[in-house]
Amino acid sequence: MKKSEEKPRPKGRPKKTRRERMTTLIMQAPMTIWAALFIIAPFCLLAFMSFMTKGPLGSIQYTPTLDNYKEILNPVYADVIKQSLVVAGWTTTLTILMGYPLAGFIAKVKSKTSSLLTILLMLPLWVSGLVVLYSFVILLNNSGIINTILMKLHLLKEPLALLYNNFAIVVGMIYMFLPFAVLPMYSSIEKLDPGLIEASKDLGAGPVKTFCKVTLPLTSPGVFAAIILTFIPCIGYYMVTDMLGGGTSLMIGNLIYRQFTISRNWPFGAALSVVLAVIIFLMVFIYTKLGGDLDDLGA
Amino acid sequence: GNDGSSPEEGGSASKGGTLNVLTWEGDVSDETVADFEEEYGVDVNITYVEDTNTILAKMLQGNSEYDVIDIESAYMKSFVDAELLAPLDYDKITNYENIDPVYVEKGAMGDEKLTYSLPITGPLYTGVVINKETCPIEIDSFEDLADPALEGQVWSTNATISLYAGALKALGYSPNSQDEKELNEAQALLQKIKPNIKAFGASSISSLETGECSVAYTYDYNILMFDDKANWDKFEIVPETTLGYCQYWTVAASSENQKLANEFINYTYSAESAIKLLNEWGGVPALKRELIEEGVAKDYFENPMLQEFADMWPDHEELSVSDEQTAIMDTLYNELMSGE
Amino acid sequence: MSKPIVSIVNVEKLYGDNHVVKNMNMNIDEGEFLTLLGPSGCGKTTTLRMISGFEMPTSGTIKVQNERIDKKEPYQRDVNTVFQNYALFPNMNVYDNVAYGLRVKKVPKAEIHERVKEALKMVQLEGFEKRKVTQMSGGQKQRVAIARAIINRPKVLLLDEPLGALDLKLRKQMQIELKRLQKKLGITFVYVTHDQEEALTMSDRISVINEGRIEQIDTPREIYEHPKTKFVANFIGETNLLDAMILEVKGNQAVIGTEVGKALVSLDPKEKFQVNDGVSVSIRPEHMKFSKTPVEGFSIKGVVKEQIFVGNLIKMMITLNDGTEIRINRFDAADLEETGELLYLYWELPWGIVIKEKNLINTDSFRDIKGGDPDEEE
Amino acid sequence: MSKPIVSIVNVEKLYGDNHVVKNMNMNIDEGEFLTLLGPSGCGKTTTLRMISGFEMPTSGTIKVQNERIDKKEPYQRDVNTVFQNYALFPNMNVYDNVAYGLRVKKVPKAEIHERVKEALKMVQLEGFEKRKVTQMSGGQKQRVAIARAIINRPKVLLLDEPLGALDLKLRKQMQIELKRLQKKLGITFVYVTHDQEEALTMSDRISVINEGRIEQIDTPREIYEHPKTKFVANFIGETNLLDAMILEVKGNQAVIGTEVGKALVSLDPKEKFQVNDGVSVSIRPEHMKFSKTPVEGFSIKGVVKEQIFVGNLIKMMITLNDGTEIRINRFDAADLEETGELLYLYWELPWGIVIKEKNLINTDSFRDIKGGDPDEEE
Amino acid sequence: MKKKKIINGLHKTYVLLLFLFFYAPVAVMILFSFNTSKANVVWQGFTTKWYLKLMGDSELWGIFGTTVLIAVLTTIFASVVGTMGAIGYKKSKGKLAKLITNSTYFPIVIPEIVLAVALFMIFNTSGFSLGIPAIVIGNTTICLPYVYITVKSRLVGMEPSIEEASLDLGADRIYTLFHITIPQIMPGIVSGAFMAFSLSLDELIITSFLADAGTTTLPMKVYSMMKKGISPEINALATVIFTVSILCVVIYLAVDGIRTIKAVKARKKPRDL
Ligand SMILES: Nc1ncnc2c1ncn2[C@@H]1O[C@H](COP(=O)(O)OP(=O)(O)OP(=O)(O)O)[C@@H](O)[C@H]1O
Ligand SMILES: Nc1ncnc2c1ncn2[C@@H]1O[C@H](COP(=O)(O)OP(=O)(O)OP(=O)(O)O)[C@@H](O)[C@H]1O
Ligand SMILES: [Mg+2]
Ligand SMILES: [Mg+2]
Repeated sequence: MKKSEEKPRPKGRPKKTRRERMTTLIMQAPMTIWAALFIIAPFCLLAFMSFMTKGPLGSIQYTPTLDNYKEILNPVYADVIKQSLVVAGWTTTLTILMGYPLAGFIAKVKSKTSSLLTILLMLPLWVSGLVVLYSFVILLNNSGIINTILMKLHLLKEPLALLYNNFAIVVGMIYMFLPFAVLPMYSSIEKLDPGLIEASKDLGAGPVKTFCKVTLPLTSPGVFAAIILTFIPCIGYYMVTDMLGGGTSLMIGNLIYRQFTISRNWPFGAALSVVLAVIIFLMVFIYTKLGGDLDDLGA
Repeated sequence: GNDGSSPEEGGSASKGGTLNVLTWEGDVSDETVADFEEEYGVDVNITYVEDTNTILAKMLQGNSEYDVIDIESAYMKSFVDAELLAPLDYDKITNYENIDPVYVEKGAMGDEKLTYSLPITGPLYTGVVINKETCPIEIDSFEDLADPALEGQVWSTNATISLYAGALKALGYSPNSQDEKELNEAQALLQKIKPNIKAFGASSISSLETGECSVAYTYDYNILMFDDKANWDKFEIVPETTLGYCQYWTVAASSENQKLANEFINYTYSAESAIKLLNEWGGVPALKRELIEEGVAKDYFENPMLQEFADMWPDHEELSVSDEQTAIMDTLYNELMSGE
Repeated sequence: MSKPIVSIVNVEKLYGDNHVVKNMNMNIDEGEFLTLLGPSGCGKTTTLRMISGFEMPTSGTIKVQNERIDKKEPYQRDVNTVFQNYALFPNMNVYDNVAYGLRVKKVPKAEIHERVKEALKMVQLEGFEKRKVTQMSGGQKQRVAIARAIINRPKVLLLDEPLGALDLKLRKQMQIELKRLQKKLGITFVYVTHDQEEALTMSDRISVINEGRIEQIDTPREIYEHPKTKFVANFIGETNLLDAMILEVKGNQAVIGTEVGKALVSLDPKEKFQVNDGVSVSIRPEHMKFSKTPVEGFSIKGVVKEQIFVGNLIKMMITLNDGTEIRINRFDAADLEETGELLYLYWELPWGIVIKEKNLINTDSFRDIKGGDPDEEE
Repeated sequence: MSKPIVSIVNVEKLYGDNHVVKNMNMNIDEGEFLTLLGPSGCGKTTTLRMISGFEMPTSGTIKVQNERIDKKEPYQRDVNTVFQNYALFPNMNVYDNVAYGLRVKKVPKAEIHERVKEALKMVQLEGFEKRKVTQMSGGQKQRVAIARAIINRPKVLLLDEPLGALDLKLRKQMQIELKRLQKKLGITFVYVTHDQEEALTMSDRISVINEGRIEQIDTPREIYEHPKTKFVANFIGETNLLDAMILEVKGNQAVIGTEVGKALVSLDPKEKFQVNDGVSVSIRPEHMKFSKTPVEGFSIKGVVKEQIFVGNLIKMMITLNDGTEIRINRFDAADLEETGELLYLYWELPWGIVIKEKNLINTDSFRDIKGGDPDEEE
Repeated sequence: MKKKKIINGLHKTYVLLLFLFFYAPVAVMILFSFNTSKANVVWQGFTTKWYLKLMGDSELWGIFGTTVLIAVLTTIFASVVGTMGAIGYKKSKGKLAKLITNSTYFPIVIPEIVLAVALFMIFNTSGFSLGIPAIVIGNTTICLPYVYITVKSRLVGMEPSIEEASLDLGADRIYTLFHITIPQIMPGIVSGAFMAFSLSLDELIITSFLADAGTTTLPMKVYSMMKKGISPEINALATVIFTVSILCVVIYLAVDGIRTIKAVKARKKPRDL
């Protein structure tokens, strides 16, 4: 009985042994350093720069100012941001609508076939996205392959304007991002317990009802991930707008790019980047609050 | 060959090493580079420019290892003012004599005495080009591009300077004007034209060829002119709308290989190099015609444009942009491009 | 027996080359609790899935209330299923899960509310309406699954090992609950399990399936006490099986010879036995008796190998001459025998069940179907 | 008892605020088969993981062969574990799995070969060396896991519900195999299960744990027949528990009063009972008797509610006046009683086990430790 | 049932059309690598001269080499750092750990250009010279989250007791890492590495911000050619890359097929027990 009257040992006794902690630390070190040096530090610097002043010929003067942010309030830039969001929104919507049935198909077939399909999906991008994108110019222009075929078939008299408009942008964007969007949707469809579909049918729901009430809600993590994976790069990917869109309207990606090249106005470019980052963070924040998991983004 | 300096005597000192050359596609032929590497026993790294501003920005940050830089005249002043360039070593550039005096006499805007720069080829022009077969109206000025009949038929360059300079010139101002009022007028003109514009971009040839557009305000039509004989009759420039400029070789002040850099520049002025360039890319030669006539296709000089381009050059005010102008134009440009 | 609500006639099922259900014939009566019992992979789930419509029979017909349903979609059948892993919709709370079947049918809101309440009460889950199903324990999930299925008032409820994932205590408790629920609702239950004790406790009738074939359909007691095949004898409860040959028939009794000695058995008068017939004799551990001296008519003996005290009984292991192990269960907590002691084995005649060898065709299911519906279709 | 090989002294374990193991004291003897038995979440796995080194006790000491090991890494301990889900290395075949422990220790190849063979023989898996572990059945995987653990010749083998994932038949078979193996190897087994039947069958001693506390450590028989607490009585086997009060003490016997009538019990002479003490009486279903006429000293009666035939026994459910349900198991396959019939309940005195209320402190584990090692530290 | 067949048929047709959409530009790319026109928008005639030119084009191959070199280095760095990170941070729940793991996701959830700008600035400010090392760092930063996520998901799916079993059998943590953990998460590492390699091959924005004088990658080259139209020579190179990739896939499938046939044969052997 004497023993049990002894005070319990201090609570601070480690849960893990020292060696285990050492091993963990060693494993963590590279990524920690990497994240600190090449992610956190650059973003801090970016934020810092956004408060500096542009000097002559594109140099930077280290006098703090809020002018860069005031400049962003100019309705011109609000328009640019809005325009970018609209294009990204369209692309994302269509990508999801087109990608979901494909993801469903890949999930349905045998695992061998599905990995083959995934590879085939990624393969064109493997080559060089830009070269393949350029092929769209050949395909879509007024005397391009599609118009020629349609006119030869007498389906058209006048060539259709397929290139240098939002249609072409969206087609190009879908081409670039659909493969990435399909992957997370595919994996969430695959994870879906087929028993649930059967349960729903068993309870009297037809295929459409089952899809709306069970399949879709349960695969929504994959859909959300696909949305993020399409929407975000869309905003910054200025090559497609340049190449296929005719560049008649400025996108935020181009705008930022211009600040660092043609305009040589880094602080303003930094401020734009910060604003863009904040907008995206808000979206991602909402995504995680809705129960999204950033891990789904890796597919 | 007919190059003045023999590689043996000039190159002995600079055997080995690397030369970083920043240039535009079409300003030096691949073969020439290979020949130079072989003759001088050096490595030449060719990097292609996307935008001169980017280079300027990088160099201003002190973050560049370029030796030879291919600059367009518009930025010459900025480079010179920022002391980014080293004076050329004319002792090394013995092929200087091969250059057509027309191009040397005028000098470059911001470096009129050609202390730092030498024109690479003959002049380039930005201007309105018409596809005679498809263009619905007569065009003889920049303002005509705003004609409603041209809706969705105009291709335009996306280079800010060319846009505003073209508009300024059309309004009767200096294309290099820094006057805010004048620039605002130019903006108003551009805004009128914009609804007609199908696409802004770099490469316009294809869209004129494919019938995507019937008119282009562009800087690369010269290539199209010389590329294919069939195009000579099909396309036409509107002389009133042209802006002229040149590309210049310069040597970076920070270069540790200045001697080799000058030797490289010199090498490109050999008749052999010039012929290779013309055969590969076409364009207006900077060298005296008699030195190269034999090396190129029989009909090369039959192109009527060739003479016209050369003749036009002395009357043109070369483009040159200042920092202030860039800033103003940039805001205007963003405004122009943001609306639907 | 009342009229059949489900009848399965000549049903065959093949997956590719894999013959999973073999010429199955079975009538399920209205309101009965029928259990499909058999080892893993014998085709129980497949049978159930054919009734619910998730699989098509390769040949044969399935009828519910005399209506051929094998061409109907699952969602058009008056049959509901309780899935082994519950298959609750994780994106809905308890209420929504249970209401699902009614919502799909566009039942008015007020009625849904009423019936969900009733169903939840039935499974004793009142007050859990708003709970997320992911936050419930196994037993609770099970009950939600049941509520969700019975709310549709199906004619037949199919349950595929509904208690498989629960632990022993909870399982016992749910067995009783389920049985009560079935009585209260009066719905026909078709219940799948591979746990023979569960089957014995709950069922009105048990259909023992082996490799896609019905071996016997009968009441639990009948199956336990009068297994028709060696497989059934072995699968239902522990048993000692002795391969033997009939040496002599004397009226209802016979002398049999095994490799380890002779014994007496009583014969089923309904079946014909002849001298030299090969038979198996099954004696349950609790019916195997022993004595320290030889018993009249029996000459099987062995030595005590092990004795284990398990809760309320003592398990004895006896090794015979040829190495066969015989198990004996004793319920009297008397003192243990010595390990190594020689004992003579015998049994009271009614408990030695004689099974004819080569008696494995499911004659029983044929008999069962004979009284079934007359209008069999092509 | 022989000398303890594992001793657990005053061990406490908290996960955050969750007090999972409470002042645990336990000695495990060399060569014994000790089972930790308790409901899900009571801390069995946690206890085992502290012995194997995957968790640190929050306070207290654990010794193996008088050596404090709680500061050693898991891989430095002479203790091996058989994990519940086997935890076989899926990237290796059977041979490599079993050889793993020896390879790690850089044992010469020839010896490894020898010992792997031996270990596989021990678990009857000769010839399976090249098989991928993913291609094996549950029972086979289980044996590989055991072979892999015993090849290291540990002093103590820890087994965490090793048979949990197997089906009933296989499980019974493996129970016997495991027990034999333990006897053959002479290694100390610390066995975790929540299946009381398994514990009763296999163990030398059982430690019944409830909510992190040891309720009783004893031989299976002692635990079954003389539970020290209500929890133990209830958890081990089915039982009928009656809350009562002592009305009169007559030597070794007492008259008790329950809400539904009086009864007689015999008292444990080692414990003191007084009139008015609150007690619980536990009577196993197989010991509960009934009679159609009242029995001397007993006045508890009830009506037959249900009778189920389960394999070898008949389960009767009797409802008392206050609604309590009493279960009776009858092994004689005599005819059933009528449902609704009134019966008088009684028991033979030795089978009515009296448990003092408020007797839940684990005095027993203290008693157990008293004879333990003398050199406890600071 | 009939309805089901029709729906399945429609589904198949849709997928077929989608793949047509994906491969039409590839077909065009291949076709136009045989185009005589340099501007390469209008078909002018068949030629194989671009392939001949490509063979002798040391500059283009040099660029290609640089691109592959960067991609390989990126893949190695991203795989090592990401894998170690995923293992190290598997169980960490602290605030700091959260900061690090969350910031690892930044590059995915932020437009590339923002990261490019930020990295460009930090290199400039710190005086770290631009060039291949900087590009590799930039590309690695982008690819890191993909490796991290795929490896992490393998780790999460991995039975934790398998590692414990190894420790229990006397293996220390390093031994366990190399003999148990890494073989288990290999598929995750491989798919992460694959992702990193392909992302890096096609990376333009970050690369062009971080490139120095002597460094050009294939995407940069392609983009700079936009001014005059992408030359058929580039198409030829892309076609070669594409063909090689297809060959890899075919070989992979063949090897895999042989393996399954073998496995099936092995399974047909008489079963023991
Ligand atoms: N979709 C399928 N395709 C091919 N074979 C199948 C399929 N479903 C089941 N089988 C096979 O049919 C046989 C019977 O399976 P079934 O699921 O009906 O068995 P079960 O009796 O329910 O077993 P358990 O008790 O393990 O659930 C098994 O051999 C199984 O492998
Ligand atoms: N790593 C942990 N962190 C926090 N709580 C834990 C952890 N591991 C176990 N617990 C909690 O400790 C208690 C005891 O868990 P333990 O696994 O020891 O139970 P158990 O007796 O083995 O149960 P079971 O029979 O279900 O395996 C449970 O309440 C559990 O939730
Ligand atoms: Mg099943
Ligand atoms: Mg446990």
